[in-house]
Amino acid sequence: PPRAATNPYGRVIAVPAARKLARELGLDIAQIPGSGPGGRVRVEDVRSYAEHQGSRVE
Amino acid sequence: MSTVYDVIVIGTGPGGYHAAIRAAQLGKRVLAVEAEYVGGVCLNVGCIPTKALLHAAEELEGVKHGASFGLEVKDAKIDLKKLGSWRDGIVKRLTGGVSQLFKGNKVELKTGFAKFVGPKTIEVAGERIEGKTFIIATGSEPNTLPGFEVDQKDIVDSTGALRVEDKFPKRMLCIGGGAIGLEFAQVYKRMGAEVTVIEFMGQILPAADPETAGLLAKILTKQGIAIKTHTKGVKVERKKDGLHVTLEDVKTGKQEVIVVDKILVATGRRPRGKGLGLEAIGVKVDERGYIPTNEKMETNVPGIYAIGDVTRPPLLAHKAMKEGLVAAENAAGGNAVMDYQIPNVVYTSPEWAAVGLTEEEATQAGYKVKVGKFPLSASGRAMTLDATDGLIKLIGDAETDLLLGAHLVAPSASDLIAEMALAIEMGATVTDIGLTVHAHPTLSEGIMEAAENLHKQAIHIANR
Amino acid sequence: MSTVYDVIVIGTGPGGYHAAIRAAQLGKRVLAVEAEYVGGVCLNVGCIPTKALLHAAEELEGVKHGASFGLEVKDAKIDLKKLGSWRDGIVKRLTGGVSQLFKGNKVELKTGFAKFVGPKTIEVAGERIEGKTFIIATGSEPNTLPGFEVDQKDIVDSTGALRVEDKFPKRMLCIGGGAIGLEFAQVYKRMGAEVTVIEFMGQILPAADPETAGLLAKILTKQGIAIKTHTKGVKVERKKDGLHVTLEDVKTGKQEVIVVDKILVATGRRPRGKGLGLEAIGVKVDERGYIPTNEKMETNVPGIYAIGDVTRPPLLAHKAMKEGLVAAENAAGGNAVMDYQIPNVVYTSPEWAAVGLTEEEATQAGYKVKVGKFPLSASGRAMTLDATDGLIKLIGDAETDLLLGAHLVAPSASDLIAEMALAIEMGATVTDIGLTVHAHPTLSEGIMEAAENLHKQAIHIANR
Ligand SMILES: Cc1cc2nc3c(=O)[nH]c(=O)nc-3n(C[C@H](O)[C@H](O)[C@H](O)COP(=O)(O)OP(=O)(O)OC[C@H]3O[C@@H](n4cnc5c(N)ncnc54)[C@H](O)[C@@H]3O)c2cc1C
Ligand SMILES: Cc1cc2nc3c(=O)[nH]c(=O)nc-3n(C[C@H](O)[C@H](O)[C@H](O)COP(=O)(O)OP(=O)(O)OC[C@H]3O[C@@H](n4cnc5c(N)ncnc54)[C@H](O)[C@@H]3O)c2cc1C
Repeated sequence: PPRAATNPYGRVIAVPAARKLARELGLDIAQIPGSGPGGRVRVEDVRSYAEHQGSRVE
Repeated sequence: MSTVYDVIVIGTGPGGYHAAIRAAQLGKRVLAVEAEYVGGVCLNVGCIPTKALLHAAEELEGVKHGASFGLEVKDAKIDLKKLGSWRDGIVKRLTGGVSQLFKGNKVELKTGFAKFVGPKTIEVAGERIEGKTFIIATGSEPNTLPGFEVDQKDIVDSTGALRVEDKFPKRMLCIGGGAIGLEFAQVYKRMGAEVTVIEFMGQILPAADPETAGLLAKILTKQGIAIKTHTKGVKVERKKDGLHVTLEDVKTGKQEVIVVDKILVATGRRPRGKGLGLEAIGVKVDERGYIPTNEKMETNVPGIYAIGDVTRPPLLAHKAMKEGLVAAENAAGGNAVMDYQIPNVVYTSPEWAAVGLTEEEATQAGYKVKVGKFPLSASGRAMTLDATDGLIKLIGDAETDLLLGAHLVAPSASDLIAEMALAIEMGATVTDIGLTVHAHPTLSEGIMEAAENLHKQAIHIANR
Repeated sequence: MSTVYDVIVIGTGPGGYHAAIRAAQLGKRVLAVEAEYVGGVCLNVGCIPTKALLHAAEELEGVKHGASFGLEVKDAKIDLKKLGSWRDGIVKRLTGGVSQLFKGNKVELKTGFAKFVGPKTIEVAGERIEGKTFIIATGSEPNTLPGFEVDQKDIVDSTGALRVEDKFPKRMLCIGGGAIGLEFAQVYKRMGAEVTVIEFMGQILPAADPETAGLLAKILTKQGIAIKTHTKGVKVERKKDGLHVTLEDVKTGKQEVIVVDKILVATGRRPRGKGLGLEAIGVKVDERGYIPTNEKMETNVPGIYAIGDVTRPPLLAHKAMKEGLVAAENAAGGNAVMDYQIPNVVYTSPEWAAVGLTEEEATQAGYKVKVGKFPLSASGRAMTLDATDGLIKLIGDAETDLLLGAHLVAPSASDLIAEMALAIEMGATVTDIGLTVHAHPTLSEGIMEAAENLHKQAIHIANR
């Protein structure tokens, strides 16, 4: 599966709210594909990834 | 008449000079035509000279205000000749700079009033010039007000109000409580005049967020400026002891007379498209005189663009600039659209600034609105600046948490609003703003705290 | 000893009071312990009182500087008693505010020096208190410098330098060209002292972007402050005519003697973890005295967190605050990490501010770096503020166009940097910043122009 974009430093390009939400949901932000410009991970991406994960678990 | 320019820009205000330079940067052969002064209203008699006067007035006020922290000064005054030449020096540097930039970017400049004489031809000072595309950037001029005819002596518009070489009047009336009226009101007040501002609508800055506009009114009143809303000027009589102005409360019809020495008419501006020969080439002008365009800034006639004050409100320099860039990129064969948020600033001290939606606009647009606030009275930085009058107010969408708008009364609000404009352009959530580390002690921390307050987790205030 | 607190916070500086309030907001039973003054270094003898003095000094300077636009003032001076009580009033309001916020959020406060006497027990003023989790926020204290023992009279640290109730010295030496040394240098200079700053490294603000640090040095020099880099203080002799200080050029070994009346030792700060009984509970302390933590701010002992100056540089209040929030959220059972960009500010005028990577750091990290610049000498707003000394410098990644860093010398840089911090947190590209409409005329336009310059399309400067 596609992964989040990272900068050469290895830091995932994600907005702060998405990082926070991913942590709260126990998700690894680096696994979440970003839909924002330049692959930026946004809150919606974390939510839909979480839903997708949830439905896979079920 | 051999040269055919790729792009001809009519008017060199902020809209026009941005358009001309960008088109040239994109490799186009560009001519700019200017009837009066390079730089337009903004540089010559608008944004820039007003800010110069406001700064001087603020420094003068600072000298007095400084008593709170022990500053002791005797006989502070301003030499108006020096002030005038300082202000003019800035204008000269900037307009000279634009001319230099034209040269550096190979934009040709012609002086004279441009008029369309054919679909692809203008006439300037008797000369016919051809272009492939045109960008109309002819700006705006002050509205007139019946009964208050501007003579630039007793009754002035903003351009007349800038001329203060001899002395400031004792008593001043500003008709119009918009940005221009309020900025001059503060300058004149701080320079020693007794100032009254009247505004027809129910609040100063009628389109603004009522809470921050109301707060600004309260602060200006505290500074000694009399503000009368729901009030119009009816007539003026010149008598020995001054100008007797009849004011009317537009709700009750009650009239009163005030006596002043100078009147500023600042009741808005109107687009300047007359004499351009637009009819001849079929460019549509609406009933208010604006030249409508699509989002590419193109008028109903392909290849003819219109930007800035002449096309639509808000009449702001940075709106004109951005429209200029958009038009230039399209004229150069690109594909740009004007879909940006336009911040709005009033340069009084404290400043007022806003970007995005007000609470009311957001509610009407169907959002479930959440509001976060932070009063500057709780800001350590504001305390050390001796400037705790102010409020930071953020509007967020309860469902998506997106930032919808920001409304500020604060020192440096003009610069603080930049973060908010970027936030809206980036689609930032209120959480994003709250989580971003803001340096301590700063005024911008107040933005972070307002964001946190929206989520009821600000640190420095009770989160009601 | 019946109560067991959910969270015990040791130290109530910016780190500690943020941690305590946030933990309480999250529903925890919280105790804060403070050995000295609520608010810690920052509110009592750091960020806040220095900014108050800087503002007063700037206003005093403004009075003189105002001559350029015609401001005429006789005998400007500052009543130091009044200045002192104004400054103290601000400190009181803010520290009183923190106490109120503790009450409002039901954080209990105990005065006394805390010491661990068991894995989950501290002793304060003879009383044993139990907690489930602990947040150590004991801050830092000034470094000492052999040969320059602080007596808070002739030789002072920052706390001593704040006390200026009687008069300012004629001649002052600041040892250390970091933020604290430079801020005091400007205050003392503007209050009338002859000031010399010495810095051991090759530039003031040794870790900063060399270009902006160098520009700040140039501006401060122009303001009359003597700056000597690559220089150390060797010894001081007290003589009749003053303090004879031997300075040494650390590259050539050449010595010279300067005579001053006061010496500020501002050679950094060291963590304050001594006497806390950390050994007793097994919390590790590194060789420099810092308490290491993971990104959740947890020490090697689970449930014991450390934040702020005591854990690691940079020693900045807003870093401490954010770490405090992160620690509190984790102590309350959440899952927060400290992965934020920390802006850095020097509050001289003009201010210096930065966030993110320098050109050098970015290159070392493997980026292909692009730089965009905008000098304030081309800014209309800076001209109207009579403050054109400054530079805005952005660092971008050539491949992804991501903004990597911003380095500013400008009035209000402390607030301008907020947009840059948000931009980096949001993963904004340099294009995003360049496309965002910035109000005119503002200093923040310079940020937009620097972004455009990086792509060689700024409007107001030549794009080399
Ligand atoms: C007192 C005052 C203060 C202001 N302060 C601010 C502020 O702080 N911030 C802000 O954003 N805005 C401010 N504004 C508004 C701002 O000045 C305008 O929005 C801006 O100037 C509009 O730019 P423009 O390029 O559309 O036109 P203009 O600046 O109006 O320029 C139009 C130019 O076109 C020329 N022209 C007109 N017709 C022709 C023709 N036929 N041929 C050749 N040349 C022609 C004119 O001579 C003029 O130079 C202020 C305005 C005023 C009056
Ligand atoms: C002159 C000066 C100017 C500064 N200006 C700025 C600035 O403008 N911006 C900025 O970001 N930073 C600035 N700083 C740095 C800033 O003050 C510190 O980074 C900040 O105070 C660190 O916060 P803290 O919570 O870690 O600790 P501190 O503020 O140091 O607070 C620690 C508290 O813990 C208490 N304590 C210590 N040990 C114990 C114990 N065992 N039991 C109980 N209580 C204890 C202390 O009494 C103290 O109140 C400045 C510093 C100085 C000295």
